[in-house]
Amino acid sequence: MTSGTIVIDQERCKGCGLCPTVCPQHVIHLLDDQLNARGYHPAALVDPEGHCTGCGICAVICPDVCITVYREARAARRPVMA
Amino acid sequence: MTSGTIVIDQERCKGCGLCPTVCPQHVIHLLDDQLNARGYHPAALVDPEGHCTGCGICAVICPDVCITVYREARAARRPVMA
Amino acid sequence: MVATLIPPIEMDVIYERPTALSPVHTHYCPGCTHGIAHRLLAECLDELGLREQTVLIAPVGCSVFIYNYFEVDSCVAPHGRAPAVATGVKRVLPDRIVVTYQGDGDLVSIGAGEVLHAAARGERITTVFINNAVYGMTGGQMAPTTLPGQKTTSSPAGRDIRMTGNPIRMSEVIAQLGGAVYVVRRSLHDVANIRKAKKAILTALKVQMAGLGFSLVELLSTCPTNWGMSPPEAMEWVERHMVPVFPLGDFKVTDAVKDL
Amino acid sequence: MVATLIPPIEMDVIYERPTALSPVHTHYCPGCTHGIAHRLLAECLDELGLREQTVLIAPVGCSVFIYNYFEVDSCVAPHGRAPAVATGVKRVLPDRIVVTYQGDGDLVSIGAGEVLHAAARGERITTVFINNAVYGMTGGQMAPTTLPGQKTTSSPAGRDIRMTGNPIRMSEVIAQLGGAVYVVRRSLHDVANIRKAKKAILTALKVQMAGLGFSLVELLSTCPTNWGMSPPEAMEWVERHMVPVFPLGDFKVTDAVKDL
Amino acid sequence: MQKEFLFAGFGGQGVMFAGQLLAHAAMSAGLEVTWIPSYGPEMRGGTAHCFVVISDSPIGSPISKHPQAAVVFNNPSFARYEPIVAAGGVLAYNSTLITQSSQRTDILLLPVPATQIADEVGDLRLANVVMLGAVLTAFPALPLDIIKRALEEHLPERRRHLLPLNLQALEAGAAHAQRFVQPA
Amino acid sequence: MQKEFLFAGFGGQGVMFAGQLLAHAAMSAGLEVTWIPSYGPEMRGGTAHCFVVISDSPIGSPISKHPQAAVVFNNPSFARYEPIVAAGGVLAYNSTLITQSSQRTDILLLPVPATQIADEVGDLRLANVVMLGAVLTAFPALPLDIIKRALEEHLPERRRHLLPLNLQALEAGAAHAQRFVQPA
Amino acid sequence: MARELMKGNIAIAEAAVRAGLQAYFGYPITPQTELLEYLSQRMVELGRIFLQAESEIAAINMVYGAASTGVRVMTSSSSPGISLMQEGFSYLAGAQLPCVVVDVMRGGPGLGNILPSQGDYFQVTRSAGHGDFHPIVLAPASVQEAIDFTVLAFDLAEQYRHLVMVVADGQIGQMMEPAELPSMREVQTVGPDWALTGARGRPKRLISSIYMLGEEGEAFNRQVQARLQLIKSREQRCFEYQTEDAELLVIGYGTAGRIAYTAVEAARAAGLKVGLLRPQTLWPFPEERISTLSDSIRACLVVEMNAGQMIDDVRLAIGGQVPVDFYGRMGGVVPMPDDILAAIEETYARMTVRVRA
Amino acid sequence: MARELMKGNIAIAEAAVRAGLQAYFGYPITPQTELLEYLSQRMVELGRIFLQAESEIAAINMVYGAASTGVRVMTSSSSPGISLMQEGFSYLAGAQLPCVVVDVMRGGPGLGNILPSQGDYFQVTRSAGHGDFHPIVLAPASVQEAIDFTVLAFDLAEQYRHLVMVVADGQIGQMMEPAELPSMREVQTVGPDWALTGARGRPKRLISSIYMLGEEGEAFNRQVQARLQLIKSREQRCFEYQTEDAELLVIGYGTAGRIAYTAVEAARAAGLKVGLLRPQTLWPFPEERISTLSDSIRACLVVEMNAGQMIDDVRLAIGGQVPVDFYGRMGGVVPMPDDILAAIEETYARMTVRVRA
Ligand SMILES: Cc1ncc(C[n+]2csc(CCOP(=O)(O)OP(=O)(O)O)c2C)c(N)n1
Ligand SMILES: Cc1ncc(C[n+]2csc(CCOP(=O)(O)OP(=O)(O)O)c2C)c(N)n1
Ligand code: SF4
Ligand code: SF4
Ligand code: SF4
Ligand code: SF4
Ligand code: SF4
Ligand code: SF4
Ligand SMILES: [Mg+2]
Ligand SMILES: [Mg+2]
Repeated sequence: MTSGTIVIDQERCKGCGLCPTVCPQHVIHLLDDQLNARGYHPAALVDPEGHCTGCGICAVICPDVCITVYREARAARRPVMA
Repeated sequence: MTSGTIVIDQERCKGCGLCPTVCPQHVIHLLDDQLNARGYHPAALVDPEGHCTGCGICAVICPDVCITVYREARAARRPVMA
Repeated sequence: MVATLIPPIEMDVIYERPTALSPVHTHYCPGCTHGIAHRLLAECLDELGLREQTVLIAPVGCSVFIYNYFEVDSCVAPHGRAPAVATGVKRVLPDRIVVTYQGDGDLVSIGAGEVLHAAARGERITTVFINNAVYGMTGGQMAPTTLPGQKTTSSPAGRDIRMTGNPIRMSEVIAQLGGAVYVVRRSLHDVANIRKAKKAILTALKVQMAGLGFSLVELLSTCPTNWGMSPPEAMEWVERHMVPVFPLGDFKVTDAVKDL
Repeated sequence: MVATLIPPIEMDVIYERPTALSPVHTHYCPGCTHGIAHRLLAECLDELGLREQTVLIAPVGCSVFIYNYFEVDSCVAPHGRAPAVATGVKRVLPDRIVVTYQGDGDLVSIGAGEVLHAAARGERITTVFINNAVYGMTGGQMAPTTLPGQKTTSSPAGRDIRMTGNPIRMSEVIAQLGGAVYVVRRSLHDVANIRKAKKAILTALKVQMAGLGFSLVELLSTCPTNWGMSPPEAMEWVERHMVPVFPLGDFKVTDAVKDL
Repeated sequence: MQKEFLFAGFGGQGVMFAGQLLAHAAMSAGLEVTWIPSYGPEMRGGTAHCFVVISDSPIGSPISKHPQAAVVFNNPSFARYEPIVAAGGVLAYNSTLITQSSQRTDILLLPVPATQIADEVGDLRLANVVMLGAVLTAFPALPLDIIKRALEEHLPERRRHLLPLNLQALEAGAAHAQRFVQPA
Repeated sequence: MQKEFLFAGFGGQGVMFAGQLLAHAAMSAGLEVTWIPSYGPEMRGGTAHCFVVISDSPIGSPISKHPQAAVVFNNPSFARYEPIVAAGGVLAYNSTLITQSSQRTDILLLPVPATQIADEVGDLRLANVVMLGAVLTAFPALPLDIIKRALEEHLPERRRHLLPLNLQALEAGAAHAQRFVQPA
Repeated sequence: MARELMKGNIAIAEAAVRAGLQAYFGYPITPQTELLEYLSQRMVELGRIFLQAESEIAAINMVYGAASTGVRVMTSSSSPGISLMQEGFSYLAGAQLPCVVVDVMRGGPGLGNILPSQGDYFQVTRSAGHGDFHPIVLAPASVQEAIDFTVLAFDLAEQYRHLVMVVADGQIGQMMEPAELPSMREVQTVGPDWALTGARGRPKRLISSIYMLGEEGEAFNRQVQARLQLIKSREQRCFEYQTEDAELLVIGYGTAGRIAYTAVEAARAAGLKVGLLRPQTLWPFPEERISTLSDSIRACLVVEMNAGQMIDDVRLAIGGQVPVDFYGRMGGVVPMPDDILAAIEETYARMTVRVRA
Repeated sequence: MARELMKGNIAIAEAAVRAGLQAYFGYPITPQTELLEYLSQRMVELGRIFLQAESEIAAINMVYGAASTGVRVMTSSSSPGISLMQEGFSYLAGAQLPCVVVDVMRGGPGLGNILPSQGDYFQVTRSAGHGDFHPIVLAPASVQEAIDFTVLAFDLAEQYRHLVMVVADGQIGQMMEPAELPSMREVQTVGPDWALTGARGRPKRLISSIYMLGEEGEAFNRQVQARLQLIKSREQRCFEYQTEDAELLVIGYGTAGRIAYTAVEAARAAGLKVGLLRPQTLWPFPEERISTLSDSIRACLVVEMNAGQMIDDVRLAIGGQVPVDFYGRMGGVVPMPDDILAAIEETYARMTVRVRA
């Protein structure tokens, strides 16, 4: 049911941990064992089974605008913040 | 019926004309033909028939605190501003 | 001309100069109600026996010389900063009575921030706020309290509210603040209102004596000189034009104040 | 670590960076909701097509570098004076969109007078007011919005309201002023509230476009660093502690605004 | 030669206008001139004054410690300025209102019942113009004709209809002063 | 002789504390000392650093363009400070976290797997003390004993129970550095 | 244009209008209020911007905002108000914004009084706010100069992207004198290339004074200092009277300088070889000319309406070559020509004795 | 008392407490905020008054109010905040109120940055507000001096009924150094005879700075000037190092002076006859000592963390007798000993050439 996905700009990510708390599908996690160039543990989509719905909730909360959200092409576009 | 009277400090008076407008007995007048040392036409009690009741209303409005109010000794004291 | 100051024989003095007022001439224009406000404050200090424990903070405005007129310790604050100066005094001397006396230019315009914060902190001071809808001392410019359409020397065509907004009702604003416990508006335009004004000042001082918080009494006042009116006309103008814009009333009276 | 920025094939972009935001890193701490507020404002500018006609007035506070983050003309105001600076810009350029972005120290403390008067005059500007109950940039001192009992670096024993008063609810104060036509409080602590916040910013900008008067959107915001909390904890703290003191809602929406 | 005038009285007595009229006249006569008022709160309820200095070379101070001509309209101004008139100068005063007198013998004392004269002319408010006419007769810094032209040009719109009365008042003041002036 | 240390890393890596410890130790050794942090908003989310200068005579600048010893805890700090270490000085770096390397031959490069050592000692947060032990071995400005006493006196109350681990970390850092130091 | 009898405050206001003033923000304070009052009518008539600010701080920040858009903008105040604008001045300097500020000085310190004074000399020339900068400071001594310098102020402000102050005192503000106004200039419609107008079809612009790194801060300050040097080398202005053969040079600006003129006239009439130099720019101070004159004079007398402030600049210009005396009045007192003449005679006598000895 | 490792900001705060500080009002600003933060705890513990004001303007006016009651009172800020206090300073001076103001200077102009600077020299020494006055200005160069001068500041303030400023820079504020604190002084309970306390059983008192008439204003200003002269004659202070036989005198205060010390040490080691004079009072400036030294030196080098401000005072003190060079860093940059040494060598070389020529 891969209806959506996200791309996280991990160099921009500050590992604040907000997106993992809001994702309804629990498919975002902080990479505790990795540091980006600025010293943060970035968030990553860990979604092997394609649970991400492209709902965009993670993007709504991300203070660093790291997340681009995609959804299956056929899905009717619904702007995230309308 | 001289139940009261007032004394106007005419050197302090600025001839603003407020007390004449409020006196219920109409016994205060500006002296249009006199000037005090500071160039004002002072107010004066013109009360030949003793209409002043000592009500103190003139003193309440006088911005320059020129007016001292007296009332017949026997009259029960009622502070003007109580 | 010699003023008759000899008291009539066999009569009681019903009203005389309060002792908190100094025996001097004031510089106010004829009929200016600053004088009435002074007298009321002085009477209240007398009645509450506060003269010797009061520190009065003078503003910059027509009442800047108020220190000449009161028999109390006083301090001239920079324009608009009286509430901050009062805060400094009161914090050091919490058992003294600290009163600021401020005009509308002083309190609403340049000093809006200071009074707002003193009120918010609940400084235990009392502010007598003289709203005459104009900058008196500097010659009658527009104030934030100038009425819509009112002509002043800096709004010669009348206050244009599209460019300068509507008058600020400062008492209503200050009533919003937590530390303000007694905020009322009264007027000095006639005898009945003057009597109510005095009661309000009395209450405000009692609020301070009880340490309840910030108290403010706004007084609608005249400026015959800059309004270009006779004093009686000015009184009428207050009633007819100012009172509708600045409604008289109590904007905040906390329960503790009611219990006083 | 290489960030994967390659878009998935055959999918539509549902959300991406607004073009009004510059493609740079911000200096904000992890999880600081200043970032969210920035994004919302940028999205609104994009949606209304205002980027090229906007002048942004930066405050002094953590958001002082906001000019680095927006693709708009901007100007850094002295601490607290953004509304006066905005007034200067807007009066000269009445057909541009002028937005101030200010923290609670900036807007409620040092700049209380300026925002009050801009609102009273009905300046046709929009203020985004970030209330994080603390002075973020200088390291977490007490603000006029700090909660009762809240520990800060200048109220180490917790804010003592007897000495410093209760927090100032600035939106409620500003709503009192004639020229303010749209004054609301929103919060950034969760997704639903963030969405509402965006709607409010959108409305505020439309108010300005229609020339109706002063608009202000207060946003309850976090300062994880100075609160000593993780970002998710900080979000929860806003909900549990700030919202009760700073109720969310519309404090002034004039009829003209409703008609928009 | 520099000629220094002081005008002083209560606010509302037309003191400032009398001074300005003189200044305008001096300017149209091609002379250097300065006019300066006392200003600010000390005016409030008190006296107002202004200085006019007329000269044929650049003027340094628009104020003078010892003006050659003082034109005073009320008692407080008389008291304040009588002592400072330059020796050999003129002190013109509105004797309708001023009850004081001077012991000075080194100046020309010019009592002018200006309010009374103005009343006779037909408007009490013209006392200032009467005084101007008088002082310029005793201290002829400028010919009266130039003052008349200045009146024509600078009388405020709403008092324009009073021009004839103004001219009359000026003349009346001059006529009155003539008596005190030594025949030329 | 003046000895200048720079400590640099991310906020939270204990950089400031390591420097202060050294400063306290120097003071109790009767030396002149200054400690100064970088401060203010540029710290936010970025790197923090502090300088410690120790001397037997009055210290002029608490900051040095070319410190003799730099102790760096992360990549950005390595990049920024590697070039400025004084010739003949020491660059100690946390090699667990730092992936960069230096081409300089005029300084002593002292890689310390400090996070790893600290982990072995039992607390990851002790990497800073490990580094301090290491740098003072390579650049012996003060005997380790004085640092130990400073630790005893200045460890914050809430970490007092970690004193033994701290001492261990210090020793471990010193032991590691011993390898890089020429036999005396 | 013909000469008109004009009050200094009004003359400055109308001159600003004719120089293309597009926006004025101010707060009433004696003795400059007529300037604001006049503009409240005039600017509105012309469809330009007049706004009475809620305070001097708001006024200077409105100026900062309006100046950011590249238009000609002005405020005016008097001493206490000028003190309140210090942070704003520093920001204007830090952001390199052109604007004109009029200071009609009054007696201080504190509330002081509303009489004429020159007590702000240090404040305006030395440190109109924190950090290293000097406004250009023009000091008119007559209503005509007040007009001319106001126009000049706008031109210099724009030319150098710099803060320019016109510094008068209550006497110049209140005095009426015949003077001639310039004709009305066209208001500029195209702004400079740094002005904020909305980033339509061009890269965004920024008005700010932040330089977080020391190197940035220093580089910016170097640029400012270079500009100040340029101004210093080009814009020193003064008025001279009988300086050619003067042995005693009297130096005074504004009202003090104007009154000194009369005193110098009188001294010359009495046969004393006295000259007057009246600085018209207080910053840059006309040090070159004074330095040159210091070779030919034997003494110098500085006259100010303060406790001695410009005297520092005179001493610095003269560099110890000749003695510098001082005559000053304070707290709102304006010296009379006689007073200055007496001071001249005293210095003159001392100078002569000195040579004899 | 034993030496402790202390941060400058904290040291000033604690020294003030021990000198009897009874009321503190302030507003946060980097790099002095720790001072306020420390007092927010310490003063409350001691039952004294601490209040975070809503702005610098409110803070200085609270200080004005508290000082009116005769207690020891202080505020602190950094450059932009100091600009905002100018009107307040002038009122304090006009009302002759004692108080202490700490300025931990940062890079300007404008918002600038938070790095160490000496850009406020003119502002604090010349014109801390409109009108004629100078605060007493103390400039510590170490944490120990910061402590000592804070205590001294309170004593001088009270002795002269005057505004005293302790002027440091971000480096001194932020630096830790070993230093010794004085012991705790008793807090005074009886106020001076001008203090406002309520007119119980005595004539009313007034704190004000109004002098409506010029004569009053002048009389008051004369009194102020006389006091300033007295201070000038008594309170000039400086630190000297190797000045006895110096041919080149380096002059710098605060951080710049302290760093110059190292450079002078190095220059001496290299055999150059260089000495250091470090002014500890910026106003009154130690002109007497410098003037005396100017007889024996051949050149002077002024070092500042600004574009050259104190250099005016040095030039005035030296009066043109020897050339005065300048080395300055701006915008938050702190010079290094090497930089100053290079400047010393340059001046030294020029000086030698000059003599040879
Ligand atoms: C900093 C400063 N700005 C401006 C002034 C000039 N000023 C003196 S009084 C005043 C306004 C007074 O108006 P208000 O407070 O309404 O008092 P009123 O005279 O009407 O009683 C102003 C603007 C000043 N003295 N100081
Ligand atoms: C005149 C002045 N005073 C003080 C400061 C120091 N200062 C910088 S930001 C700030 C407070 C910022 O708090 P806030 O406005 O709440 O913004 P935040 O950082 O919390 O977003 C202060 C006091 C300054 N830069 N200028
Ligand atoms: S788009 Fe929705 S489901 Fe996908 S990661 Fe984000 S929050 Fe989770
Ligand atoms: S919300 Fe943004 S910054 Fe925070 S962890 Fe997620 S992607 Fe990173
Ligand atoms: S006391 Fe009453 S009756 Fe008597 S004069 Fe006054 S107002 Fe009139
Ligand atoms: S109210 Fe007072 S001042 Fe006015 S006329 Fe009457 S007595 Fe005189
Ligand atoms: S100017 Fe107005 S407020 Fe001032 S004294 Fe006169 S009437 Fe009263
Ligand atoms: S200090 Fe607070 S407000 Fe500032 S960036 Fe960090 S979290 Fe945000
Ligand atoms: Mg008013
Ligand atoms: Mg905040």
